[in-house]
Amino acid sequence: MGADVRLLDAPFVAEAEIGAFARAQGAAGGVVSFLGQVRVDAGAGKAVVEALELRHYPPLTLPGMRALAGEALARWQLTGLMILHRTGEMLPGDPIVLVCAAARHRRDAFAAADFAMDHLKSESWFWKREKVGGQWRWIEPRPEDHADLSRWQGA
Amino acid sequence: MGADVRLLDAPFVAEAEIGAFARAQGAAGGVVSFLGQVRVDAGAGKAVVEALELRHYPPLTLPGMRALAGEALARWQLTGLMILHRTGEMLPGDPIVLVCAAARHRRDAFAAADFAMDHLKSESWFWKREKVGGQWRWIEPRPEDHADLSRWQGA
Amino acid sequence: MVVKLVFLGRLEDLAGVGEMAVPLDGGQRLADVLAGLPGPLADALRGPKVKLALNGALLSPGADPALADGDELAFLPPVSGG
Amino acid sequence: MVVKLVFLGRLEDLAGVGEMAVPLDGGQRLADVLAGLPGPLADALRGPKVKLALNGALLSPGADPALADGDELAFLPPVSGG
Repeated sequence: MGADVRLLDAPFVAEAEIGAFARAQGAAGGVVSFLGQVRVDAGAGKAVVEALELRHYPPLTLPGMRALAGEALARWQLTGLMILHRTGEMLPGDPIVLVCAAARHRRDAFAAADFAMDHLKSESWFWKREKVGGQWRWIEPRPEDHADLSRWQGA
Repeated sequence: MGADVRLLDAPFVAEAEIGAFARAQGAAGGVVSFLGQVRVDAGAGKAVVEALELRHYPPLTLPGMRALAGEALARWQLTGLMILHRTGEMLPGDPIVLVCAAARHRRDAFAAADFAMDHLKSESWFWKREKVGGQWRWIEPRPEDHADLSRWQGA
Repeated sequence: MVVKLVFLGRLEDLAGVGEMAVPLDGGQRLADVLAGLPGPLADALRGPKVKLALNGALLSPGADPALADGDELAFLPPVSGG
Repeated sequence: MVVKLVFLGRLEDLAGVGEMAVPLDGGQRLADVLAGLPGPLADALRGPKVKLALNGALLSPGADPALADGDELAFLPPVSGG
């Protein structure tokens, strides 16, 4: 079973993608999906983000996502796996990332989706900038992302 | 924030529910959903299930689901929670259960959806029977369900 | 007076019906109702894994409440989950 | 010969461009290319957290490969993740 891994430079409709994925998973009891979207409001004490941009480096980004999918498929018993990721400029409410994992046993589907998100968030080849007050600024990696990643090491 | 908890006696369109839920979650960075559907094929060495029926006891079932939602809301920082569950007779491919949890931090959303599913699977007031070879038979609780549940005790 | 018995899951197959109205003189308790049912059904309803709810509220194991007209007694075998 | 430099993330702001074509006589190595760039940019590109890829393949830290015509050298600061 191969994974459906796509890097998208235009908006996608997450619910349609989830629906098509779930319909194709006749053998699976459970489908776990994670949808990350650009936040509409700001966090407490934070400025409103007007736009988000994700840059990538084509020779590394999609191959890296495919390798991650392969690792998840090798690690858990899945009947299907989909990883979609936006690049380019996005507006509040736009989907950024969608991971869907289907498995006979829901524990596998939960773990694979969680694993894929932790690795996408901390190891994938994306550079992110936010537009706040009309000014773009680059986002630094967050320490939590690396803490999330360490959950999977040696397991 | 209240949860959207529904017991449905007719088929529902999971992708439309996920889409509506996600659109309402402007403040959330992440939406985790779990969709459980009636399997289309049988497991290895198992007979094909022609239909699935879930019976419930109205004075307990929906109140129990609402209490579970309240517990998840108290335990994690969520911006939204939805628990939909079918009752009655379902065919292969039909959605049975849909849990969606939205949170600023995806770890909360993953944990809440996982927690809700473990409890729905083992503690909720549903009695399940399957039609195999034209004959209905009641499904006994699975030992794994209770093992799954013990993950949350004392945590 | 009349009390309603509700049988869930496989207990419904055993009872042959999902619900049963039981006429009583008054003053009876749960144990009296069970004693008036066919033996195999009564035995199953007394099973250690069967939980009981009176008017939608779960009873403690071994409870033998007095019954009133219109009461609903539900017999709940182990759930198979969602 | 010409090599293409690609600057990702904040390195693009520092360079003022996302890509730069650098004409070379031939025979040069990575270190020679860096030496020919403006000081602040060269310093940033030599930063310990900046990874390098030559024609899409990551280089080991400290590598100083010889360059050939048409090579693409990408400078990759720490990722901010997906």
